[in-house]
Amino acid sequence: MTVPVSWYLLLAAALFAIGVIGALTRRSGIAIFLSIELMLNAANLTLAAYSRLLGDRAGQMVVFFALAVAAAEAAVGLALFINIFRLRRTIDVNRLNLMRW
Amino acid sequence: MELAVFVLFGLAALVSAALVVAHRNPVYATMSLVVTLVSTAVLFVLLGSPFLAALQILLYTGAILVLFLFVIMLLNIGRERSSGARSPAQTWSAVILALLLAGSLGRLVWDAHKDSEAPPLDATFVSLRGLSEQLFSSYLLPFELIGLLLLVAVVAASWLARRHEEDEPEVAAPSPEDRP
Amino acid sequence: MRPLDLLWLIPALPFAGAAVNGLLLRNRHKPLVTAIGVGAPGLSLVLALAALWDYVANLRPQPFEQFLYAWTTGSLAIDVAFRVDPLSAVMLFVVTFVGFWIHVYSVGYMGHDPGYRRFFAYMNLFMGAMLLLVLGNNLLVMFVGWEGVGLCSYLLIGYYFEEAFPPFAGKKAFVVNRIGDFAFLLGIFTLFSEYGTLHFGQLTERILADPGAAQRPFLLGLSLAGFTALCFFIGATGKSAQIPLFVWLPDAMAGPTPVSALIHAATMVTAGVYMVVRTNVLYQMAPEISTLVAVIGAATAIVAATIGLAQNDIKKVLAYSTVSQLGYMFLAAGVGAYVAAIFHLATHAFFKACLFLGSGSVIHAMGGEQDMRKMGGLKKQLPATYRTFWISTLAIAGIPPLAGFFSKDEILAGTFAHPGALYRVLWVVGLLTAGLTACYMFRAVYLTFEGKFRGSHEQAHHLHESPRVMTVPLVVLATGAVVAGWIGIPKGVWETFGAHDRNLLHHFLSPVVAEVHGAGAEHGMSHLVEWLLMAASVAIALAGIGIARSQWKRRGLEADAAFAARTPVVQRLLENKYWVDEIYDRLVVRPLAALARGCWKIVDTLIIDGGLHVGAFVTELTGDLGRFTTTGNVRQYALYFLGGVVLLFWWMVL
Amino acid sequence: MGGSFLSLLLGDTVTRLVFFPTLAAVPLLFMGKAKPIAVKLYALAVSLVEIGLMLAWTAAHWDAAGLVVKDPVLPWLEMPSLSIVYEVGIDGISLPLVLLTGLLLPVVVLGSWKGVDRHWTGFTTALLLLTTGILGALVALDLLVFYVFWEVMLIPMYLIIGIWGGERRIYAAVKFFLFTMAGSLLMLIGILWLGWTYGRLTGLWSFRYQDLLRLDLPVEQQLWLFGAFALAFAIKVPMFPFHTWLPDAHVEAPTGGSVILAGILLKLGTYGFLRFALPLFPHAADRLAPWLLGLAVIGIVYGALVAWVQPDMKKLVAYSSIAHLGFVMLGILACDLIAWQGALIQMVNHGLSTGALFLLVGMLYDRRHTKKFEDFGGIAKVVPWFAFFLVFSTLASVGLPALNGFVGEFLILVGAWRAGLHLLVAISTFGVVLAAIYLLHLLQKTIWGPLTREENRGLRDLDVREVLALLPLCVFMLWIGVAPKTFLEPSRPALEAVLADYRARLAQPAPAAPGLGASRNPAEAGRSFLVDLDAPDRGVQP
Repeated sequence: MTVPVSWYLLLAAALFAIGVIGALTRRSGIAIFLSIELMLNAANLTLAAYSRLLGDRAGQMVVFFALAVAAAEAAVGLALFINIFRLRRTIDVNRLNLMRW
Repeated sequence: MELAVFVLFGLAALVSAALVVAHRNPVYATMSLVVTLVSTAVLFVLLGSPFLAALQILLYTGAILVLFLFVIMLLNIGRERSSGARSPAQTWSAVILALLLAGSLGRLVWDAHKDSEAPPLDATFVSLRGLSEQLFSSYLLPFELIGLLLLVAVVAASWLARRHEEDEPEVAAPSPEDRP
Repeated sequence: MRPLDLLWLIPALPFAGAAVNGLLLRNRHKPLVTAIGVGAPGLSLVLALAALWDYVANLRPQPFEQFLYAWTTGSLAIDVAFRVDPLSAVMLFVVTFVGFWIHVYSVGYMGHDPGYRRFFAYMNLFMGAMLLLVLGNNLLVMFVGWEGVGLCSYLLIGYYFEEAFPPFAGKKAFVVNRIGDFAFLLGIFTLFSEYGTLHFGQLTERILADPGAAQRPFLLGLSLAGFTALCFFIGATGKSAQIPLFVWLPDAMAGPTPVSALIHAATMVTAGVYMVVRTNVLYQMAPEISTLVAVIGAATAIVAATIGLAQNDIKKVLAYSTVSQLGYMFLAAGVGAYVAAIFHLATHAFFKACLFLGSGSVIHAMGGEQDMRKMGGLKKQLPATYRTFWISTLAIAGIPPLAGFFSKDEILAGTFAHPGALYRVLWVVGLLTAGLTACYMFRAVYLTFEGKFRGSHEQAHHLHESPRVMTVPLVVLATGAVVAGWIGIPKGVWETFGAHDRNLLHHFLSPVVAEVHGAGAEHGMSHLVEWLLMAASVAIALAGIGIARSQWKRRGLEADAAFAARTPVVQRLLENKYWVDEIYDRLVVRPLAALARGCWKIVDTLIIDGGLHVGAFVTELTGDLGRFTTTGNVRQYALYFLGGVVLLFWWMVL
Repeated sequence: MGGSFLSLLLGDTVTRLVFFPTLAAVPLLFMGKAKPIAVKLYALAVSLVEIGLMLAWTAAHWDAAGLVVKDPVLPWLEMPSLSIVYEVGIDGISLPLVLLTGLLLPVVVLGSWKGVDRHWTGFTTALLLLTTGILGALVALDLLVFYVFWEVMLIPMYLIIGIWGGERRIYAAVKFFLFTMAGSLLMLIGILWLGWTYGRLTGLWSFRYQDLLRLDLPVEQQLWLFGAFALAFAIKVPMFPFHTWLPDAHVEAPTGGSVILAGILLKLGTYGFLRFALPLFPHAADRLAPWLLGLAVIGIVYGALVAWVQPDMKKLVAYSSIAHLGFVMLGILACDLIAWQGALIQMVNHGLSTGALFLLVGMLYDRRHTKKFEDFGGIAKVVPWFAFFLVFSTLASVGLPALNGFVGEFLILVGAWRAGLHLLVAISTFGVVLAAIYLLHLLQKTIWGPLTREENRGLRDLDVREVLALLPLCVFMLWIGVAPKTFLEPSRPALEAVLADYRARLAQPAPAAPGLGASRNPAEAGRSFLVDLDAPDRGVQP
């Protein structure tokens, strides 16, 4: 039997929520970054599912671009982490709190 | 058949995603994310876009996550300290809000699409040829732009990651707690 | 071109002189300064005489008007224009004539002053403004002149600005005058809004055309005419130093003596009288205000005279005397004897200017000393000054046939003739004042010129008669003090001797007095009463002189001491000028200053700014509290973000 | 319509007058390294060119019967239901103030020559932008354009006070900014509301002055809107009790800033009442006039009293501004032609005499770096020309006849008295007495009397530059005082038209619901900007 597209959407929502939890509870910058990738992936899944549902390839195109952007984002983001780590010897976001009152 | 595949890889994605979030060792977390991404790639195939599935595996797991692993190892990041300032309020409110969000999203999706039927898969939709034709015609400009973005990102990343003489670490030596 | 066409040059020349002297020349051009400083009013005098001759010969009694340009147009149409009618003709003559001779005198008196050029610039400016005041054909031009002379008065009183007191006295004069001007302005506003014009001729016409309108109730329970008349009179009390605004004039003596002679005796201070006479139609329509004018005039006359009795500064004596004589003029105006008021104004200009200049000559000789207690016996060293001073004193005392007698007698006769018991009282007051005047003036003469010299040795050495340039004006003015009264010898005198009525001034000035039915008509008097009144005033003047002679001629200062010993209270009261300055200080100046400080410190700083600062503080506090949410913890921000997303999601989607 | 902004800028237009200073500020971007003297000379040249342009413009468009000149309307933001246009013009009401701005510009440059000791490029830029803001607000005929220029004025002035000011400059600058901003935001809401109402009635939002004038609003709405406008303007004027920013701003501002601030900026408030608040909301204005009149008269007396007890010359002059502008407000609110003429000329007068006073105080400050009375006294002998100009300007400020101050005060008071405001006029006239007290106090404490401080013995007298800065002001003070007709006549037709319109609208009761009013008599109203004579009726189908 075919799986209804709504199931994919539900699965994506669940993945997204897990990613949110990770992004909000982890303290390591890398771990937060990983969780964000997870959320991104969930969004991609949603897009692909709708593409399927609507029979329109536009969704796939967006996913394609999102993947490219994710690559760029990962590159710059990780570079930033390296820089921060050099300066502060940590990437614990609880300690990266210079910008407060 | 399709149902079995969906259940199998969907569960795998969920479990590994939970591991990504839960595991304190960044290397394991990253490896779990590999599992999630691969599972999702399978789902992409089910959704009729094998090209995306291939890209997902090649680009995401093959390039991006390897980059993550490199950085983790380069910086020698160990387990997250379980001691130190815990913030249960933050954790619990995050969990509750995230569940609320998931619930709401789910309900929205369910209400909208519980009876929606996807059209049967046809060859043109799946075909790589159609996809690439579209990509290089109507999506040409974004495609070029994304190339430019990647170039910029590469330049920026390499500049950022360069070791600058002037900004040496404030703290001369890493404190013992930061060690694994 | 007839001489009257050059009328505009009469004020313009002194203005030009002031500009050249004040702005273009330098101190080193002294001869040129003198030439311009004296030449400008001199030319004005010549032009004025020519214009007057032209007017009297050809136009009298029709007014002559010269339009210069429109100051404003539209619904408020005011022209800058001049008017010569009998009233301004008399004033024009007095101002230019006396003014010119005082300028001549100043050449000598101020000769060694470092501010010579500045002095002449101010004096010329004053002449111009005064002529504007006199010649203006509407209230606005008059007011421009009115304030202009006030300004010059301010500048000239404060002429010795490097000392502390003169600038202060100048300020006081200006401010007190301004209080009067405040009312004057209100009067102008009223007339304009009711009659739509400020032109003297039109105003008089329009008021006379509808007397009922002028007498309808207006403000403060007064009629329209009454309110306006009151306003103008308050204005006049400022300028002419009447109760309650007379306090500035004695202090104004801080200026150079020619200034006192010109501004504070002969011309400016009489502007109030001129104004009241100019607007006499209003006063005739408002008998209650006329009565007020008369009462204030009489009260000022006697109060100032009593103060004059106890002053030791020769210029202060003359200053109070001026106040007192101005009181006479207002008394005259108040009883409807407008011609008499102007008559006295003219004669007073001569003898008081002469007296001031004489005192200046004395001060000059004494090296700046003004205290009569340090003088005495000066008649030998200063014969010309003594003689002219003496003649003028006789004139002010009211001894016939000198000028003061005729004018003063006319005022007293006018007061006596006015029906009503109050006016008899005023007459008695006037008569008493005449006696007091004779008394304190002769006291001054005796203390200054008779007896022994009481000054220092150096001063005695320094004593000398003033140069010609100063004595000639004295002689000219003294001559005026003798003959000026003869133009107004009363009708009764002529008729008694069976002659034709030759009261020239009356015939000349009568067109100026508006004919209002049922008010201000001339009161007939029998010749006998007229002669008796004359006799009474001469008698009381002689009595005053007699008292002065018996007290001060030989004994000098001892008489003052004896008087002080006998009546210490009166002496202190008079010496301190009834403490009027002090009372004003306590009642007006200090409360006002306290109010001002209160406004600043309490309202501005405490209430308004304080309130603002409280508001600012609350804002800052809110911000301070709010910024604790900015912990710098990224995860926390993300949590807020998530909360926001969920809320938005619920609000917008579900 | 037609024409582009560029063609307006190059043509003989109002726009050129407004934007020339801004254009002239562009080269300053590249003059960062230039010597200060070069920048100063450049600023002077620009200001002279600007006044030259103004005079040429005025000469070209002069019309004795009343001057109303508009630039072609340019669309700024056009949407199906919204039109914001750039529309500027000059009539008899704005002309005097525009010319005053031009006159004061070179004076300010000369007056700041020594006082501004750093960042001349920045100062000149701020000054030129400020000029554009002021001129723009004076000529704007679209309320949003007006608002934009109104706010444009704010920032350069804020910078001038905040950068080149005295010790407490930050406090003063912030206070100035917040006060003005608080008022003007409410005004913005009012403007938007008007545009919206117009849009509801016609289907096309518009902020054009001439369109909005056609709105007939219920009294209730008028009251709110008038309140919003009046607050913005009253703060700018400033009227009691919104005045406390002014003394602080003046005391801290550099000389040039004070001159501009007192000379023109404050007039925007009174101008706003005359141009916008009264004509747009006649019924509300009439209803609230007694209150505002009360505040105006309180301002006259209060400003005078407080000025009297100030220990600082500049503060004295600042408080005197409050009193003088109280007169202007009295004149405007009296709603009488003579009073309006007086108010308009008094705006100019105040710019001249107070400007001169601020310059003079600044000149003393340049020499001695203090402006407290206790540091002076008896300097007339040392600096006679300074004393002359100080006395002259003070007397003009006192309202001595034959100088300018008298003309304005006289006309205002006569007009107000004619309008029946007897008590208020009496109190205000008493304010004239107080003016004499505090201004003569100023003279007394600075130049008269014995020399109290030895350090003042060597004080330099005014030099040529300073005399050149003061002379134009003094010439106009005398000229206006002696022959005011020349200065009053050009404005009369416009004022008459606005007043007639105001009275006509007041004579009709306010409607119960917003509506578009009856059209006006173009011949009558065309003497100001009350009707749109050139453009056809744009989309007015209810």
